[in-house]
Amino acid sequence: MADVQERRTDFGPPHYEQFLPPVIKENYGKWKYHEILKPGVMVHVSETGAKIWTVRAASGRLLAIDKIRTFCDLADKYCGGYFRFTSRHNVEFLLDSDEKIDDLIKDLADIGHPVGGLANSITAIVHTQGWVHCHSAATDASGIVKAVMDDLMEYFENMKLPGKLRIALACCLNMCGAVHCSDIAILGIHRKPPVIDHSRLNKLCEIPNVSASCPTAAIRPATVDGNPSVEVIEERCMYCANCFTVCPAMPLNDPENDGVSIWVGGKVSNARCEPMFSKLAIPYIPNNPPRWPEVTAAVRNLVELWAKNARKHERMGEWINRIGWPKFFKMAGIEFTKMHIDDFKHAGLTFKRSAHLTF
Amino acid sequence: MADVQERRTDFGPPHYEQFLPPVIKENYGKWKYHEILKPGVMVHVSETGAKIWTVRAASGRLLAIDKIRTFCDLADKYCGGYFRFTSRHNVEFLLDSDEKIDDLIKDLADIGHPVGGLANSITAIVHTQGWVHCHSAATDASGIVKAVMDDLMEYFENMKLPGKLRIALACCLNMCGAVHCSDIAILGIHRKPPVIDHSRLNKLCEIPNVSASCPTAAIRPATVDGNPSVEVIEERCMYCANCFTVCPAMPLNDPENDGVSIWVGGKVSNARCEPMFSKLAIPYIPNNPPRWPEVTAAVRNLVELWAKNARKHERMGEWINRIGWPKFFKMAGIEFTKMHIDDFKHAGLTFKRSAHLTF
Amino acid sequence: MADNLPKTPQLDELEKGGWPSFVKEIKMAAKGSPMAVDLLGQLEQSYTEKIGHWKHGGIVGVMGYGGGVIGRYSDLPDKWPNISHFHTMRINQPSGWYYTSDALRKLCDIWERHGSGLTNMHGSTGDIILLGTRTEELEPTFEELAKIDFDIGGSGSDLRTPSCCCGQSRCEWACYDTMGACYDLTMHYQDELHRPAFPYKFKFKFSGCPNDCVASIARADLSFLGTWRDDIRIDQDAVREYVDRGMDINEEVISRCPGNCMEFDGKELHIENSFCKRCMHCINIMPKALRPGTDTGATILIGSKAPIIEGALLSSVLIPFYKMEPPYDDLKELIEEIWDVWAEEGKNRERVGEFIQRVGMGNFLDAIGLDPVPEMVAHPRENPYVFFEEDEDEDEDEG
Amino acid sequence: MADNLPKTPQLDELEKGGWPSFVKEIKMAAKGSPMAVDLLGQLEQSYTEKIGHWKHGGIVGVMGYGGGVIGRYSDLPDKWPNISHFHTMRINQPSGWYYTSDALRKLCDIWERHGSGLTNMHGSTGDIILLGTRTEELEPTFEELAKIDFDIGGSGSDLRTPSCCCGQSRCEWACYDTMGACYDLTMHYQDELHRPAFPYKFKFKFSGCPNDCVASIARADLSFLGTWRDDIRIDQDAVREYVDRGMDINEEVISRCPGNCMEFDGKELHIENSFCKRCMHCINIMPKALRPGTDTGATILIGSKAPIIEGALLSSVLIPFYKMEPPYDDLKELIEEIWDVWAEEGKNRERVGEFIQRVGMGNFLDAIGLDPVPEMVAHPRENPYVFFEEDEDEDEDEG
Ligand code: SRM
Ligand code: SRM
Ligand code: SRM
Ligand code: SRM
Ligand code: SF4
Ligand code: SF4
Ligand code: SF4
Ligand code: SF4
Ligand code: SF4
Ligand code: SF4
Ligand code: SF4
Ligand code: SF4
Repeated sequence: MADVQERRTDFGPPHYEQFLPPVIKENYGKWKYHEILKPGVMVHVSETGAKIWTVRAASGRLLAIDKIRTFCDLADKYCGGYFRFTSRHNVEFLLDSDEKIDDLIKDLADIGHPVGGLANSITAIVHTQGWVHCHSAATDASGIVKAVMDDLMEYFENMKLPGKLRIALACCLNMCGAVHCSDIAILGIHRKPPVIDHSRLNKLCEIPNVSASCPTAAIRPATVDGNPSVEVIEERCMYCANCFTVCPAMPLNDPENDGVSIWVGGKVSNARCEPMFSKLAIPYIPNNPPRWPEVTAAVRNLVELWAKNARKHERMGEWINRIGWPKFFKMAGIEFTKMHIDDFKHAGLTFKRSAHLTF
Repeated sequence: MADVQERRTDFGPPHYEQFLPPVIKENYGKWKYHEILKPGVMVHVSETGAKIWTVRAASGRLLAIDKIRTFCDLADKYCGGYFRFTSRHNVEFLLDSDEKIDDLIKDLADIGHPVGGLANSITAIVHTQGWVHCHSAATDASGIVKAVMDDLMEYFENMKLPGKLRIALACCLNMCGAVHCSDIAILGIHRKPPVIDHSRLNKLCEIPNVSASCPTAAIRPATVDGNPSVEVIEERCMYCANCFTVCPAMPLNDPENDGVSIWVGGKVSNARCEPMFSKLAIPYIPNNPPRWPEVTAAVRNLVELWAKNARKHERMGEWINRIGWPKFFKMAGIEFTKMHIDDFKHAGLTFKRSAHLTF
Repeated sequence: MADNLPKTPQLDELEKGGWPSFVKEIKMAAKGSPMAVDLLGQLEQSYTEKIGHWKHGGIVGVMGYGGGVIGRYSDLPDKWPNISHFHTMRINQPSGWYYTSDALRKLCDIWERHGSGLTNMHGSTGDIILLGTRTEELEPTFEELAKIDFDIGGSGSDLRTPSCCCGQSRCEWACYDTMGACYDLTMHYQDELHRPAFPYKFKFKFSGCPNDCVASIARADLSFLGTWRDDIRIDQDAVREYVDRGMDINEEVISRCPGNCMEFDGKELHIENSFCKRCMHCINIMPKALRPGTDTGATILIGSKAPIIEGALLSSVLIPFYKMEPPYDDLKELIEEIWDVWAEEGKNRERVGEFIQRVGMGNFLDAIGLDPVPEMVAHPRENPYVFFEEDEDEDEDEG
Repeated sequence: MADNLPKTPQLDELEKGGWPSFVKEIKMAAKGSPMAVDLLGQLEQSYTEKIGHWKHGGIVGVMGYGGGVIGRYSDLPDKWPNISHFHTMRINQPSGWYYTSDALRKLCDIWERHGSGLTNMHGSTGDIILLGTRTEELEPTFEELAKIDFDIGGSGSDLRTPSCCCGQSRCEWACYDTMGACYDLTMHYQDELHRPAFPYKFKFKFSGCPNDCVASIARADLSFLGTWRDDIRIDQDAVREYVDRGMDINEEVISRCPGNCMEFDGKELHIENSFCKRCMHCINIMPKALRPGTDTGATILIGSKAPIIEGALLSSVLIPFYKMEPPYDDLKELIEEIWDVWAEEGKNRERVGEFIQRVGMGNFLDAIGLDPVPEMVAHPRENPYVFFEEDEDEDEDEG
């Protein structure tokens, strides 16, 4: 046991200071302003006059160690070995001079990592594991993200949009990532109730926990073929898979019925209006790997509609709020159905309770 | 039984047409514009050029038949016998000439019915029965209304306010009247759980209905002293009296604890912003008949604060929305307490979910 | 009778001041009515004790009617015997609360003979309230009222007495005939009004425009708000006149427009009508210059109510635009669909607005056979808890 | 090894196009890692069958730690034996995701020896994700990581790995030291991070200003958003420069200000700071001319989360303004109060935001000993269902 006691634990992450380039250490807290110089490139200027140039490149997030090593090589070559990642998983190279920016951009292009995602552009899609790693996924994550971003490259690589547009993807309703507050959210969904393995349920799961897990109280204890188990009132089930999260004997995955839904108009920042949740635009698109053409088309349609019609600095949701949802559905060519009308706990608060209508 | 069959029923209200002054009949649907001429007086002009003058007077709503007869006399004298009441219970005399308006106003003043309530003024308080007629009242209605309006007469009789200000009073949470959407609402409240008459409950009421009546599920069936009855989980009771509405054996009236609360910022019209509910300003003021001085002072404080600070056409709620609730509480000198924070079903949606704060 | 009035030092305080005094009214009635005398006495006692003295109402009424009378009994019948019964009769007011002196005098005479001589003109639902009489007087009162064509209003779980703003009778903004519609529907639904058969009360209120002068959106299960589909009519000369007379049009009108759709170039006012929210503000401020369009009708909204039980509701859009032309046949069909579904599936004391929230707007629309439109919602759902239905699968793929 | 890669016609389609290809990455890793080879195969199978092939995770980990590893097993272990185990290790990233090539190369070397050679840089909570290894490799991996000072992050019902925007390291708007605060609290709560003892997960995220570049308000149980209390700093020359260079300041800035508190008279920009909502918009648009004030700190908000179970939540204001100065002692006290109350009374799998909604914000504040302030609410209650407490009666009379 001596071993265990000596074993070092709880030492925490490495202190960030050792990873900061000298110009940052010297100007920490002293930055005065920044300028966007061109797509993917900006400069921050300190009160001391010092400057730091940032080159932002797409990383793809799922990285092989060899790719990380290549990034390291580039950092050594251009930035004294320092670089960072962003909160949306892009990679940023931090230069203390602007001389070699174009060389760096070229080197990045050569290894397939385009530069962009700054200012009024579409940056990387925040996303999750999908079929690469998660048991819960109703769709793949990386594949759709790749297909959608391939299609939207021009908007990553230039800055001609009215404002920022943030896309996010989650492969199930757990919504790992800030999917629920995105300009466009792509969400993996199931559309069939769980298939219960009654023979194993009682062994794998605690029945009271399983019942409590259901947001719509669709699950109740039941004895099936002599096994203590649960039953699902199917009309009450909206396929959230929370029961599956707590109990492996209740899988929902179903190749024919799984797919994605599209949500619009969320945002996180406090700029101009308060943060907003994304709202349902398209209830269901079937999974169509490897390139999910219906999804990419739907996203492009939304992006272009917004790009063409929004005012400067107007995020997707701000634009829709200005024109109103009825116009949005019409312009987007999306059918409005009963599925769009909230029927969960606070549904009544989403009804239109005024005569403020446009015709 | 022959009698019963011949008996005339379901003939409905008298047809309104017989009560319309000739000028109205002729110009029905042809009115073009109106002008407010002075406090309580306006003229409507028809596309045909015809005009009708309206003189609006406070009625008080609770009227003796002799007073109605006096109104009839005035209508005969000035308006060919025609007059009407408004949706807020004022009385309106409709003249086809402007010559005798001042005489009418004088006659009205003589019988104690001031003219006003038009345009940017405070019009009559919509209110309910109180101790005059209702079993459910936590306060009186007519008395508070009289005291408050006596105090606010200047605002009824002139038009110097930023916009309309609508006050309403309900003597219990049933809220007969549009109290819940008023610039200022005065609401009678109980503050103690029902006192149960266990010996009579089962005779007077159906126990399942009684249990179901409680918004917070505070009531459950119980046998007390051998009587089938109910019990109230007192921590869950918020004194709404809905149980009393369905069951006389559960009265809440309590002289020491009943009183009124004050709510602000509601509106009904769609003008500018959408209709809004009133929000809690002052949780409790004790009943202090006959003139409820704390209530009149609180209302006057709110009216004057708004009058002094609102922009033109800005209703109470619009003004508060512009300055924010923190400033409102500060300016009004009202303490913010946990009672102000919603804890009912949709409470979470009233929390401040952004960093949009002023300091 | 005025001589032997009870001492009312508290109430007397409420004879002072500029606002009409209800105490004076009760005293006025007390001259002829022993009921009014005892009311004064009991009320003074309530003022002293800070508590009401009415018992929970019992069921009383008029032959053939299931509602329209609110039973009321004093809890001190020995002390105030003249108000041991003190029932209220709700009498259906004429549309727009218009009267002739002739008609009202007859009403007063009847109430003098049979009741307390006290009224509310009007109750907050809109009825003429005849305040206080004995059980045995109800039927004779009704018989006399019937002779002068005044019928009984609603109470209990029935259609409540509909009401409306004065609308086209005196207001230039009325986008449909509120008084006509109110009368038509009241007459059409006499049975529903007089014989409670619903899960709970149901109210109609008719306002001629979005100003909503009968507060319909806040307190009617079915709210009719006049509106228009085409462009606001502008008289540019009149606009300039307002400006010339000193109105700061940018501050007072344009900056307050929720549609952000107005512009004044110094000469002409331009409105981008496809963004106009029909809020009425600009029209309200410049009534001589602006008017609603001519393609008029109503927005029909459903479900408002006071707080008990689930919290107060405002009505929500059911039909964004309806022409509101007599005989309103398809409207009546829709109303009856709604009542059928609600009567069938509504719980006891569940207002239609609460019912819709419980069963879900989408299911409710299915049941009444109305298609969902985005105008019904402030915004689409935010939560991903969508119920997919078998037969819908095909349709949705197109998105 | 690249030679015997499984056939992946579907995945190969995803090597095309301009965005970095995860398929290329997996193939790159597959050169050295049999795990990556089988991952490729199983993934191709998922693409063909449109279904995932992972089993529900089991509990695996590293000695002395209760979290930080996500167990994962293939449901086709016979077909893809190299990923029969494919557990993820969450490694606590350094504040702001800054690295040196040196440190990262070491990390890569370790992962080459012990895992699939695949990573996520980073997971959406912020961790370095080492994607896929066998149970028996977990402990050796950790031991090596410890040598280069990389510790394990959170998972399960513990404090999750905190994260922060780059803040003062590179951003002129950071109103407090996000990276410092994130590091300090991470170090202070190592035990809570590593040993699940809460009812459910708990997340901190630190953004230096209301732009919220780590989406803290949307996905952290405790959200720290930098802000300021004094006036926005204005460089009037720089304002004029923006205007001279062609910015339509009225359209782009002033008309978009939610506080409606800006005016430009052609020369000077005036801001009525007492109405400024600290939204950042004007500063964002004119970074050379405007800056947050100098009395800076953070607004602390509580309770955001993804939809399961009660619907998604955004965080709501807990402390309108907090100075955010080390050692953050009173902040830590408050955090521990919150954890105590929630641990005591929270239900299993109930996030703190849901807990607050269930018990009521007022009761929650009482329990943690914080006074209610109006900044905590968008507006006061609309329903009259107030719980009066005995001892409060006295206080309220003053209103
Ligand atoms: C690097 C990064 C922070 C980090 O530590 O990693 C960052 C950096 C900056 N952000 Fe951000 N933001 C970053 C994620 C975010 C996020 C989070 C997210 O998207 O998940 C948000 C909230 C998004 C939302 O509202 O949905 C965010 C909302 C903003 C905004 C507000 C934009 C708006 O109008 O709503 C600004 C201001 C602006 O750009 O005008 C901003 C501005 C900036 C500035 C200009 C700040 C500065 O002076 O350095 C930085 C470069 C701007 C840019 O990317 O255009 N940053 N920024 C993140 C880069 C992510 C990426 O790779 O693309
Ligand atoms: C007579 C009456 C209708 C009736 O059939 O009885 C009526 C009549 C008029 N209303 Fe009204 N309103 C009447 C109750 C209402 C109500 C209902 C209520 O208060 O319960 C409202 C909604 C109040 C609310 O929003 O809380 C109402 C909101 C308006 C508005 C919108 C005001 C706003 O800015 O929000 C206008 C427009 C205006 O005055 O600028 C308006 C305008 C008018 C005009 C100018 C319409 C016209 O051209 O004839 C009428 C006289 C104006 C006035 O009173 O200043 N009327 N008006 C009601 C008089 C009540 C009274 O005795 O005071
Ligand atoms: C007389 C009147 C108040 C007044 O002084 O004007 C009134 C009086 C009563 N109302 Fe009301 N309500 C009156 C208009 C309203 C309104 C306003 C409206 O109709 O526009 C409302 C709010 C709108 C609504 O319908 O939600 C209203 C909401 C209630 C409620 C709560 C209903 C709810 O769903 O929340 C109750 C409780 C009940 O129904 O059990 C209620 C119950 C009552 C009862 C019958 C008391 C009871 O629990 O049995 C009251 C009888 C008092 C009495 O002794 O005369 N009264 N009641 C109004 C009817 C007069 C008329 O016919 O013109
Ligand atoms: C790896 C990661 C997704 C990614 O690809 O980036 C992830 C993966 C999983 N999340 Fe998550 N979550 C991840 C960030 C998030 C976030 C975003 C965040 O933290 O900012 C959220 C939304 C914010 C929040 O906390 O609400 C999130 C909300 C959930 C939920 C729903 C929690 C809720 O209260 O609603 C679950 C379900 C659960 O906890 O049982 C969940 C559960 C899971 C599980 C453990 C699946 C499960 O049911 O056991 C996933 C394991 C996948 C796998 O096989 O690796 N994950 N999860 C993220 C963690 C990486 C990291 O440590 O950096
Ligand atoms: S969103 Fe769902 S499927 Fe995707 S990683 Fe998170 S838990 Fe797994
Ligand atoms: S999938 Fe969701 S709604 Fe359906 S039974 Fe499981 S927990 Fe309940
Ligand atoms: S508000 Fe309450 S007390 Fe007043 S009349 Fe209506 S039901 Fe009676
Ligand atoms: S007063 Fe209201 S909360 Fe209290 S027991 Fe009765 S119904 Fe329930
Ligand atoms: S609601 Fe409109 S139409 Fe009716 S009276 Fe009011 S302003 Fe006129
Ligand atoms: S009616 Fe209202 S929304 Fe329409 S133009 Fe006038 S002010 Fe604007
Ligand atoms: S949140 Fe604010 S301080 Fe942090 S990086 Fe974004 S803009 Fe800068
Ligand atoms: S920060 Fe936002 S609210 Fe404040 S002045 Fe600038 S734009 Fe207006």
